[in-house]
Amino acid sequence: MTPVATPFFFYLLSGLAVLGGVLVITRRNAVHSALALILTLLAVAGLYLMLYAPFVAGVQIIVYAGGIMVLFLFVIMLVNIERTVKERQFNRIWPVGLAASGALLVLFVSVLVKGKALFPERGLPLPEADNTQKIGEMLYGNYMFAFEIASLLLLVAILGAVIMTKKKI
Amino acid sequence: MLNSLMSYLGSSVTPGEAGNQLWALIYVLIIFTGVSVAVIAMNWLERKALAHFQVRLGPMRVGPHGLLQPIADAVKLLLKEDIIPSEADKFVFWIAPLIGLLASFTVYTVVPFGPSQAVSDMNIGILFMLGVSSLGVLGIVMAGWASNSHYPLIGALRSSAQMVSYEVAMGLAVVSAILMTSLNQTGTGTLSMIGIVQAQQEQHVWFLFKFFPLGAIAFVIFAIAMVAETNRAPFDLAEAESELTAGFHTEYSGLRWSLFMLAEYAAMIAVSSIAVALWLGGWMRPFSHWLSGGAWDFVFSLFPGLTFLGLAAIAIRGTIRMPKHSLFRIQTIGLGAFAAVLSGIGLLLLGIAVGARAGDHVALARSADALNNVYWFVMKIAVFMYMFIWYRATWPRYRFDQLMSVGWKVMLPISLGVLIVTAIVGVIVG
Amino acid sequence: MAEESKPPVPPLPDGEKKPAAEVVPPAQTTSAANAVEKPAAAAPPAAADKPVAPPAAAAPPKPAAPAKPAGPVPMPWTSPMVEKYRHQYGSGLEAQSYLGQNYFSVDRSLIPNFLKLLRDEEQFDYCVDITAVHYPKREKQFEVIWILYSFARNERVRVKTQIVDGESVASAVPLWATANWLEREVYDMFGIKFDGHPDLKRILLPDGWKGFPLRKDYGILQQDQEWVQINLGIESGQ
Amino acid sequence: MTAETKNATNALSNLDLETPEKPYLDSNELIINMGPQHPATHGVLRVILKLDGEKVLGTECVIGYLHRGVEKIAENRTYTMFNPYVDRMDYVAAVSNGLGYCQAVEKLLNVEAPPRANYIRVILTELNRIASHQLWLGTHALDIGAMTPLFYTFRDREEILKIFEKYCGARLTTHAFRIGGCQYETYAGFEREVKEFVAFVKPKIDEYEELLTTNRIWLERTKNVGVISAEDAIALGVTGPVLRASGVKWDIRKALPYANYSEFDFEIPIGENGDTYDRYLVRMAEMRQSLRIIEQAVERIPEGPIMAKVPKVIKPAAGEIYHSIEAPKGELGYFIVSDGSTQPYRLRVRPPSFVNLQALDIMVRGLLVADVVAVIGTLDIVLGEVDR
Amino acid sequence: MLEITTFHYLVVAAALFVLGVIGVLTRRNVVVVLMSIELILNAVNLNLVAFSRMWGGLHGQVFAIFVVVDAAAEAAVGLGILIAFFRNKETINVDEIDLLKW
Repeated sequence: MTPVATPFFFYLLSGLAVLGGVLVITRRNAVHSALALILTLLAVAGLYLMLYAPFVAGVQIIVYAGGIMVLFLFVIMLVNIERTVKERQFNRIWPVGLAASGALLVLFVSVLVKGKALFPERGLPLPEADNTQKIGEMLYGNYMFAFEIASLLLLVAILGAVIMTKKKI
Repeated sequence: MLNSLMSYLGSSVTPGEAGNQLWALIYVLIIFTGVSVAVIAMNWLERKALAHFQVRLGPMRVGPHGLLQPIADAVKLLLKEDIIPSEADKFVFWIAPLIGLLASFTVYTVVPFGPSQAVSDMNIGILFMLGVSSLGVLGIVMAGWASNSHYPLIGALRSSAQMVSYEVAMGLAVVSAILMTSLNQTGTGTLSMIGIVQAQQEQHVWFLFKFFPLGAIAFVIFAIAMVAETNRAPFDLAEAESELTAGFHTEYSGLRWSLFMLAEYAAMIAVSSIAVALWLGGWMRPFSHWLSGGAWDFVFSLFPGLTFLGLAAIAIRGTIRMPKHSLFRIQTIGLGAFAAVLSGIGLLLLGIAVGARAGDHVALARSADALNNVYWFVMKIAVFMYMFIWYRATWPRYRFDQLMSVGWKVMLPISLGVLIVTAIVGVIVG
Repeated sequence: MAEESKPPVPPLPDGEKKPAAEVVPPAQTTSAANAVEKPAAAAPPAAADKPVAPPAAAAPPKPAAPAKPAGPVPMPWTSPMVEKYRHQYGSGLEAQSYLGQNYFSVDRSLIPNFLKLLRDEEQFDYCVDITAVHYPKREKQFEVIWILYSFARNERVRVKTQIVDGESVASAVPLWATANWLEREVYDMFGIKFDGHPDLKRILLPDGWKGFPLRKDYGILQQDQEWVQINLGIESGQ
Repeated sequence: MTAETKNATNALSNLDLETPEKPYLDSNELIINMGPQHPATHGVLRVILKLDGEKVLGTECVIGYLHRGVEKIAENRTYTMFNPYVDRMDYVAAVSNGLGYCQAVEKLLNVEAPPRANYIRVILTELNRIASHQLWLGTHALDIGAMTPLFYTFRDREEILKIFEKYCGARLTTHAFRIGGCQYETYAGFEREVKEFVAFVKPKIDEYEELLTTNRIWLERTKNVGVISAEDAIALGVTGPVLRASGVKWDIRKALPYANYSEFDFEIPIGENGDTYDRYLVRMAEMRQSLRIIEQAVERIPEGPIMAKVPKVIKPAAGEIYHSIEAPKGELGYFIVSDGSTQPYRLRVRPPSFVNLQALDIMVRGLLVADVVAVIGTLDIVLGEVDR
Repeated sequence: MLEITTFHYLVVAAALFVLGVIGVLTRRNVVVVLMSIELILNAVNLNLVAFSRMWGGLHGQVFAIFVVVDAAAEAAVGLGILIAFFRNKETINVDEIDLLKW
């Protein structure tokens, strides 16, 4: 499918993503933060679609928005203590953190400005139609080992989460 | 504008692929209206069917046989006071039903009502459908949390756990169907909804019957998981009225509540359409391979018109049997008019079918084709809708831990096994 | 009815008690012990000749002479069980039978022990009901009544004791779990306190209610005006 | 936390909850008010649930919302005037209540209802037992999520209510019996209609069973749920089908026969495990046994008077009596103290629902919220009788 | 309007990354910190996919999928720790997590 009105959608989606990001770190209520994060995730999924990466976009929606965020909301509800909303939201070293982030931002900006010329105007054509198939071939071909390790990582993560949350095994 | 409108007509791909925004918009509008009407009809049908299961009549007062009851309900719900609990999180409370609604309606962009009768055909269609329909849980979770009340919270917790667990089995069942799409000449599978149906067309078999009973098992798992996914009986724990009063929408009323209902029914139709596309051959008519040939095509193309004529016949029978009292005059006239409309539509459809057969008018033939495709797709969905009602009338409700253990200990292993066996059989056979 | 109160006689120490094995019910009771299993066969057709329906009594009660125009009167009740306890408790215990229904009138101080004995030795394992009656004219205003039933003996018996207003009775909750709510209801309605009850509070009436409605001095239209006004926001609940 | 839940916390503080270890997420223990307005509490019962997630740590029943002071009213009415009041206690088994009351007063008066009256009483009471069980089945199934049996049982219960209506003019609070017998002679065709009903309802009971007895979900929802052992049941004074489902073969109709139950041939169905499923089976079997009794009674119903010789003004001699019957829900007892006047000096009702409800707490501990609903349903309580 | 190039995506990704870092460094609520980490991971993913598009290969996308897997594992473990922690200390503030063992 040929993208239409690319700049418009790009600015819309990236605007939404950044707005969501800002909301995530500023909202008092964790549920609102989670909502904002969902907004960001969906916007980023849209950006993936614009980058001809439909499979990654689909994974983003299913795994992130449908899975991880539900987990987040679930936990927020479980540990929902109202006093956290009324408490101080930022830790005491927030100026330091902000300064460090600012420095990071400056670094990014300088790198991007300096290296702008490196980026070609137009990406190489990516075959979209068999995107998923190609990714599958790579996952089970080139990256098979990494794939297995990732599955092992997930298994370990599941076990760890279960052990930590269970009071008694 | 006219050009861009006309330019699509000859094409045999979806407007999304053709890059025709105008037609895509028209399709979106048609689908939105169609689904809304279907939800309303489903509302009436559910009340009526459930009533007849339960030896009672159901709505009888508003309109002949309660036909206008959904409209009366809608008006009532719209006019009803819209209460937001004072301790609720107003914003989340407000946005939750919209998220649910949005999620269940967005799915329809890739539902393949026909080879070109869809808004768009994404190459990740099924992934998109599963992903977006899984967003519906967010609406429920947020509704439950925002109400700031215990029953909705428990409902939301139940619902989130339930939907996440059943998504796994559902996904695996879907994967085994997708695996089957690759068993064709070219050896490449597809995630596109239209592609999946076309794969069934190519292989001359509904995936329900492919590698019998593997396809059937996967289908049954999906059919169970989709009931859980849409929070319907016997998995309606999130809104179990005898335990949690109404679960996550306990605090909702009026319009917002009706949005939840709309979202629920739309989601039911959406997941049913996934099942239809994946296992029941999508828009393919029954026996398209055994009973092939122009004559059989013609016979089956008469079905849409005949269905409407059948409905009209039922309505006419109802009109005739209406009490001959002056109080019933308006009702009789109304039902008669309804019957007339139905038979008009039926005759029109028959006319199109016959016309497409007789002449060689391209537009007529194409629209007859489109009608057939949409008709069979909708009919298959209707079967699922009826099953939903049937489940509700028949079964008690599962308990939460049982639901979970069924999901994780029964359905997940079976679907994994089916997936593996399908892959093995696929390798051996294909 | 046995109205006069008796001086409390402490029960004999445990050592002097007869061993339980000797407490054998009479023959027909042992056969009735099987009544739980096949009651229809064991139960005689009660309807025709005897006006008193239940074949409940272990010892056949004296026919409560219906011909007497003045009505039936309480009869002394004799049975091995009664003899045994009369021997043990002396004048603190009185066993009577009225219309074929047997009851013990027991002094208040004997109640905990006596109920325990009934449960443990006489197999009265089912506490049917606990209730009270208010006699404002008597010196001992309240009569607390335990209705007990034994599955093994297929026999029902009542235990009564009399207490003055303000006195408490030992709770039967340790003996029969069912006594919990029943005692709470007695407390709720009569204001009789039960010692050792785990959670003695009102059950049917709201917690802050004043007054005990089933006492005779509590009028039928009477209510806790204050409570009604505060909690219901109306002048009167009538 | 609202004030309401705080109160609930206080109310629960005295429950000795055995929590050997720190409960999961202890700061998030939920206190939930189930009721007084709740779809599954069968009236105005308020159950305060203390939950850990969905697991029930403890319950406390708050009752009395329907308290009408029946016992106080009794002290201010004559024996005859009080008769209709008992119908309002267990309003789904009004006939049973009336039977118990009338028999208790008859016992106090030392009179015996004539045989024909007894037969009529037995027929109506057993019909009432079926009606009560049908209502129980419908609502219980609805609690567990099966909607349809409710409508089936109500459809069939209607036939019983029609018989009641034809016999005494009332459907629910029937006031069918009088002290000393029955007021009304049976209407023409009574026997025929009762026989027709028996023939009608037998396949219907099969129909209910077909929907539920072997239904997988029903089995999972009811087996091993709300188990109460025979010892616990006896200690808690639980009676009726709940006791019998725990394996205690005890039915007052057999153990201490009243009316003329000793003349009929029927069985006492018992269960084995004392779980919700057994209680279900026991009640289903009881319906069939009731039909058996009705069949025999209709066949053998004698001619004769229907009222014993009872004085116009009922003035029992001073004394006290306890009489209990096997109501559909358990042992329904009347303890009447007479002081020789026309009014009961004290009338105590021993309500089966009240005592059975007490077992709720130990039956649901450790189960889930959904089971609380199932157990409340299986106890078959009627709040009119719990609160009186 | 300008043609959208990889550069644009990198700017968005950088912005998201910095936002995430700010969140991690300044917020007290552990849940929000975890969410900020998700933001960072998303920024990285966006870069990966953008470069994948730029070079016409799929390696970036495959890597992005691995990152998503990692994010899922991280969320599960992080939230597990959080629940275990909350159960013991009844707080979810990151600056009160100051003991290695309790």
